[in-house]
Amino acid sequence: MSDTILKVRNIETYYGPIMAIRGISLDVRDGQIATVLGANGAGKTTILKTISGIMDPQKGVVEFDGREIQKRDPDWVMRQGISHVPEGREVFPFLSVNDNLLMGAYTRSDRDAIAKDIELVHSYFPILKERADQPAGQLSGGEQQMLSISRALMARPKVMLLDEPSLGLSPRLVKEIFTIIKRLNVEQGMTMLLVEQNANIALHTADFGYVLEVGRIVMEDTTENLLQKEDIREFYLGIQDHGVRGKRRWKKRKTWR
Amino acid sequence: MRFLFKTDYDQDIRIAKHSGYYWSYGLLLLVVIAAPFFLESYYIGQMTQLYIIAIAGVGLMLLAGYTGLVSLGHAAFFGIGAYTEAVMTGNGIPLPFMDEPMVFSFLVSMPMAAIFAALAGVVIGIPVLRLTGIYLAIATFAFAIVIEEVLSRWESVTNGYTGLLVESLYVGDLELSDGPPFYFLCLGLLILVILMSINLLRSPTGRAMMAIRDSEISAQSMGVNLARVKTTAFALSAGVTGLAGALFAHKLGFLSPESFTVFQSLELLVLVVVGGIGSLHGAIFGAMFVLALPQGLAILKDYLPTSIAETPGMEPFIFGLILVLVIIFEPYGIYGRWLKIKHYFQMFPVYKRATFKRQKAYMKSERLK
Amino acid sequence: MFEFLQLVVGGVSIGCIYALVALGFVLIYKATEVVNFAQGELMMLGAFLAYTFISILGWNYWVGAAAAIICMFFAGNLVDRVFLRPVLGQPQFSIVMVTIGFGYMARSAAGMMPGWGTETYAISTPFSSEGMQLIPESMGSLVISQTDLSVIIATVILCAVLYTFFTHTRLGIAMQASSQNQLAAYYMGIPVKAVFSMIWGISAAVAAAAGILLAPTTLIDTSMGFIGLKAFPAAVLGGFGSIPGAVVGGLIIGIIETLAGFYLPPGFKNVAAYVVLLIVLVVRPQGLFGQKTGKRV
Amino acid sequence: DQGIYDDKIVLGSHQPLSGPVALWGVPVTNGMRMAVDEANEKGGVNGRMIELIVEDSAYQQNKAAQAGDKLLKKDKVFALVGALGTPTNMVTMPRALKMGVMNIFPVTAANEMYEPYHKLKFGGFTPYSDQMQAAVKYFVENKGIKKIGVLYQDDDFGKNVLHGCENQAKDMGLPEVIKTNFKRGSKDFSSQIAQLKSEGVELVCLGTIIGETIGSMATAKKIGYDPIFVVSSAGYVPENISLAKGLTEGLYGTSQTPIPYYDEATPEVKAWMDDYKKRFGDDAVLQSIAGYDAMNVFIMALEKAGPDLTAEKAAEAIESIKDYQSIFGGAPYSFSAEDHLGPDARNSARLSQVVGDRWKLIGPISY
Amino acid sequence: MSLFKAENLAINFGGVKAVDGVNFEIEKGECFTIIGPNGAGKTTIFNLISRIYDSTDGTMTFDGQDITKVPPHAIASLGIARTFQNIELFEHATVLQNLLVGRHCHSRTGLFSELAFLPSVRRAEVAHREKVEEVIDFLDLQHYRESLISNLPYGVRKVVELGRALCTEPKLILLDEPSSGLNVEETQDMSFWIDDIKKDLGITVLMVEHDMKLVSEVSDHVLVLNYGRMLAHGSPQDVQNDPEVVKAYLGE
Ligand SMILES: Nc1ncnc2c1ncn2[C@@H]1O[C@H](COP(=O)(O)OP(=O)(O)OP(=O)(O)O)[C@@H](O)[C@H]1O
Ligand SMILES: Nc1ncnc2c1ncn2[C@@H]1O[C@H](COP(=O)(O)OP(=O)(O)OP(=O)(O)O)[C@@H](O)[C@H]1O
Ligand SMILES: [Mg+2]
Ligand SMILES: [Mg+2]
Repeated sequence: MSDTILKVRNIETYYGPIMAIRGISLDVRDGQIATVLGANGAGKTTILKTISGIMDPQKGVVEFDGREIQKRDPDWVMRQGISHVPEGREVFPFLSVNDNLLMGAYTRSDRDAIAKDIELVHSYFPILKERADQPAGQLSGGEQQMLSISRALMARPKVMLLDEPSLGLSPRLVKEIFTIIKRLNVEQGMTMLLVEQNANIALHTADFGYVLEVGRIVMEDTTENLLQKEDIREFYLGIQDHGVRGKRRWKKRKTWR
Repeated sequence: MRFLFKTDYDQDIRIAKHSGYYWSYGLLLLVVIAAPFFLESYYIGQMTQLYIIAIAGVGLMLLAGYTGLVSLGHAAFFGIGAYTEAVMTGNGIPLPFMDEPMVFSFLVSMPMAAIFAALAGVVIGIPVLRLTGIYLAIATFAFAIVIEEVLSRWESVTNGYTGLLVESLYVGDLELSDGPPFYFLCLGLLILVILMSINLLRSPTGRAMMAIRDSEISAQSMGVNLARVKTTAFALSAGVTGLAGALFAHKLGFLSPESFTVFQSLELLVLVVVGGIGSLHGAIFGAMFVLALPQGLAILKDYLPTSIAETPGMEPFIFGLILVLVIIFEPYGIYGRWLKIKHYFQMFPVYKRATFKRQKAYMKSERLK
Repeated sequence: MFEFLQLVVGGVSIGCIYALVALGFVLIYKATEVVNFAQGELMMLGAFLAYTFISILGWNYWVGAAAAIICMFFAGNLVDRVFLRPVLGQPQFSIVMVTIGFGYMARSAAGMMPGWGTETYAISTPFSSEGMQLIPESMGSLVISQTDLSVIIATVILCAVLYTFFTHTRLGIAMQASSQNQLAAYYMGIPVKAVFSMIWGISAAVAAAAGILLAPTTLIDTSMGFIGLKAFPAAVLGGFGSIPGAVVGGLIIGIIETLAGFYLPPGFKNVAAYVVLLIVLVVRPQGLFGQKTGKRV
Repeated sequence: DQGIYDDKIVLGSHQPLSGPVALWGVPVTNGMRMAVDEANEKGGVNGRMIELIVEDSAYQQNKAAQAGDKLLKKDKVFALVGALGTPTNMVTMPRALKMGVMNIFPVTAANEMYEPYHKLKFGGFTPYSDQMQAAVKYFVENKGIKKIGVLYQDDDFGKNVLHGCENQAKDMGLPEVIKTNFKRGSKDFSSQIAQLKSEGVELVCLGTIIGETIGSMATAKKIGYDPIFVVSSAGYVPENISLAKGLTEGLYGTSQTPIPYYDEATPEVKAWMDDYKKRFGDDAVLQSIAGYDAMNVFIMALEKAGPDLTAEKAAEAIESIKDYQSIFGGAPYSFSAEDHLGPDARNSARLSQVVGDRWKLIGPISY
Repeated sequence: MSLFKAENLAINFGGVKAVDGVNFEIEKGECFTIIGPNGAGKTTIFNLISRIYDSTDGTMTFDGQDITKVPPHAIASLGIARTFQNIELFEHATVLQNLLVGRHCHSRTGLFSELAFLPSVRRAEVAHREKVEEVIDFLDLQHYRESLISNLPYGVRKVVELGRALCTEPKLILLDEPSSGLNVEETQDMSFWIDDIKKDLGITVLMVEHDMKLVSEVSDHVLVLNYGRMLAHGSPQDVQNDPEVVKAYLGE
């Protein structure tokens, strides 16, 4: 098995007095896609933010390539090779779409390669080419999401942290995005940590999965195994056993709590 | 630790959330009522000044803190209130059916001061409805400059730069505009203004103001008439500030346009932010800051060697330094810190260290609102 | 006719002064979205430094001016490090308060500094303030002084350089990006803290240049920074955040002021510029060159 | 009365120690301190030491009101001496008088400092308006001037200058003066100067201080306009020469006391200037003299008033001063029960002119 | 008669024709869904209906009234409420306060009575509270009543926004991607709520959504947009089988 490139050990992160994650450890192996599943407010975003230095953990260690990176400035972390597609389309609203993409490649200096990558991104999302000179703030929600993903690609990172990349995208684009993700992973060996509400597609794309509940990891396994588990099938994939009533109004308790 | 059990809706609507409020604010009230019987006249004067500034602070807080509209021109409303008061109780106003200009009782002139200032608020409020942020701040600033010019040019009424003497107020033989009587007048008005603000803030208009501050578009979609609420906010804010101006006129005793410049506007803004933007407590804390700090420094100077104490510019230097330190220490103002300390004691056995620890923060363009 | 033109020339000269100061405001705003209320004080410090080098230490004018500008670059850096970095990312309002507080401190500190103090000073400059004829003497009289000309030329050059910097260099665009969304800028690997220190440095250097150029006209004292009160509306009139806007705004205010002073009754000179500003803002809320910033939902 | 103790007399003053006018506040304060120290070194006044408390007014009314309240009510001073500024005195003087505290020789040449009459207030400086009346008379009579213009700061100080010119013009039956003004802190005078030029003004009376004096003369020179300029005592300062690099050559200035030039000074003044420099590390300037003189005269009166001091008695003691001449060569001080202004308003101004790097005395003027 | 009708609706931004001659009608009591690729103009239609944008062409009729030119703040009192794609809550206020703002279009108290907090104001406030509590119960928000919005996770915010819209007691509710960012379980809840809104509260629903499962479960009619133009129109099953729709939107 390949080496662990990103190692999270026992981190605790607070929002003021609120403890959002409570001692979490996880590993992302080089060349693999790991995914974190969890309900709303479980703390998935917080994990990613802690890794990329947006938030400081109170305790614990984040190790990247054998080096501790917690509590550093996010730009420094990024320059080590971790690129983060944040939740909620953080574009630069008054810069043109093109300038947004260029900012994605801020840490790179090879002009030709950057130009090539822009073309590549345009081929993935032709609409970004059409809108190249429009301020990004005027794009539609889905277009901003495409921009946000493309921008992270422009950095050519070693590890990509993806926070709900499919948010607000059309079914066709969701499929395309995950094809691209998989392709980048396979062809360029890019490592990814993926957080996604669409558990079905996430589990089918990823190699290894963690299940998060109110700030704690309650289950971890390869995605093949996870896909077999009944709780996962029921609560994350929405596949119900036949025989039970088709639509239920009550919330069934999860077995692992 | 205190647990609150809610049994009816009224509980949320009431001013005092629980019995602790009655105790703490009752005690505070008792102290401020008793104060003039114990204090030296100098300190009575200072407290009076504090109340006046706090009223103006509440006025600006309604606009900047709750509606999110920043004004760099509140000194103008302050000035309009002050001059209205001085003219109406002093030289009086010539009325068509009277031979002599009519001199008014303060019972008339003070409300009029507030009303004139409120009207001025509407006059500036309406044209600048579409402005936000720095543009609004500068528009109000420009307006204030125009008002300052009017105050200095309209010599027949304001006496221009020569200045206008403010008459003292009497009720019978009792001088109302000085000493303890004035103290109680200002205190009473401050309490009145605070109560009205609290009322407003727990009613639909107040909520609409806060809605506008956070998101104009969705406020609008919920049926908030932006133009109307903003104009109301301007008028109220200006009116309250004008009332403070009327009191200030008596406190100062002599008005000239130089008392109402952009620096006074800036000082009010400092008050609001340092106190803690978006809370009425903040207005009071802020008033203490802008008033008590220079006073404290002045008193401190008595104990320093003359050569240091009288170094030119020492006072503003320390003022600036403390302003900077306060904000660096607590960007959410004194009230923000107060809340944390209160929280600490309320949660006492189970508080968490992290409460006081500041997470990294990231600014986002406020041009989009 | 020439009287009118002469007034316009006068208006342009003073307008460029406002523009030069306004540029400093715009720079910091463009890169950090903070309105720097201490911009005038940076200018004052720059002028005092130049005074120290040129008049007290007796250096050559150009050397002294360059040294002052460089020193102010580092001073601007330092101001950011010491006062602004601790509040980085906090609400804009708080940051503005820090600049106000710093303004108080800078003004008083300059007043307490031995050799500076509360008096007024001048620097001897190579530019003469005698009038030069702009047109053949036989046609009439239209003059401008070298001092004014130096301000105008510097304004034009600085405006062009800074405009190019912001729109065409990567660092310039990164600066704009940092102001629009700090979080995203960090995600892109833009060293936001260093960028902010850099822009404070640049802005302080521009302020110093302005202070040095203005010294013959405004003289140097601790309160010379109050000219910011005029430069501020100028920047807003042009559209806060727009570099050409700052210059155009400054010119408009300068010219209107001068014409109003001549043709209108006394008092209008003081308010004419502000009245025009109000009218412009009512018609164009984003100023003349400002981006329209409606929020998309 | 308050402020009098067995061993000391407490006096107060407020000065602009910060802000744009600090340049005046500092030397005035020093001057006053020097007078106090000298008195105390000699054993005080009738056995009492003098304590002087100075507050910063920043030249703002609000601050001055605060400072005044502190001095009057907290420090309980016996008198306010040499407080600087018209607007600031306008808020503190009524407070002092109301409490029976004297307001002595405020450092401002506004008429309100001694008019209307009050037992406890005394002025020490020739009003600007009287200075200008004398100056206008001089130029009309000696230079044949007909057309007079006034460029004044848009505040009380500037108005005083304007009124002086207007009154004198009216008294002498001249055409109405051309007036144009500017806001304090202005840097640009092109429209005002253009206006004066286009009206053909021959004598420009300046209600300006430093920057504006230089700025307006520079503007005039630039467009080739060359009238006579005269400035009141507010602009009769060495800076108007040292900062102007020749632009103010030929400017006239009125004053009450001459600027102390060390090499021209009498031995007595020289010694005084040396002493000042030793105490404060700075060269003495005209403002230092103003502060020193004001305090000195008051101390003299306190001595005269005798050991059981009251405000009444101190006032009477001042009123008894006649023809007091200070070492600095200004106009003499005389008071009486009706006249609370030290110098004689009509006959106390002197005219000087900028020649090279000096203000050169032309002679006393009067109207 | 239909509750809402758009005829030949169009808007362009500079050169971009975001919406281009769109016609549709919504019947009372139905759930009408608009789907389409990203940037097709769905949200723009919502913005046109809530009058944030002025249409360049076309008319909109609601409840028999032409609303093409009514001011934006009047829309709520006519009976149209909406949620936003990117969530536009009042961040610095509590959930309760947010919901109470939803009652704004029903408040009739005057400024001066509010300043004095007259008994009439108190009564009105209590009445608003009662209504808000109903919504809180309906959406299971009890737990979050006093939380600040800025401390809430994304999913809860979505629900609060829905609640705020319900507080206006609308006739027509516009939901912009109600399920985005929700997990399967929560999407399931959302689908029940939409059903209840439609059936129990009798509110007509106009929705934009990308989750085809949800769309099929709750919608009666579906309109497909592409590049601002109408691509297809029909029942959820019909449009999902339309080859054009598959090509442009669903993907193979
Ligand atoms: N700014 C904040 N202040 C206070 N608490 C917060 C803040 N942001 C998040 N939280 C809390 O932290 C917890 C974890 O939040 P987080 O955003 O990491 O969840 P998530 O799993 O990403 O949820 P979602 O699926 O909705 O994105 C939540 O319970 C939330 O209430
Ligand atoms: N204010 C505006 N200025 C310029 N272009 C705009 C504006 N609003 C929308 N657009 C453009 O109109 C198109 C339609 O946008 P809209 O937001 O309606 O898309 P959408 O169908 O909601 O897409 P999504 O599913 O991604 O949210 C987009 O391409 C967008 O760039
Ligand atoms: Mg999340
Ligand atoms: Mg959309």
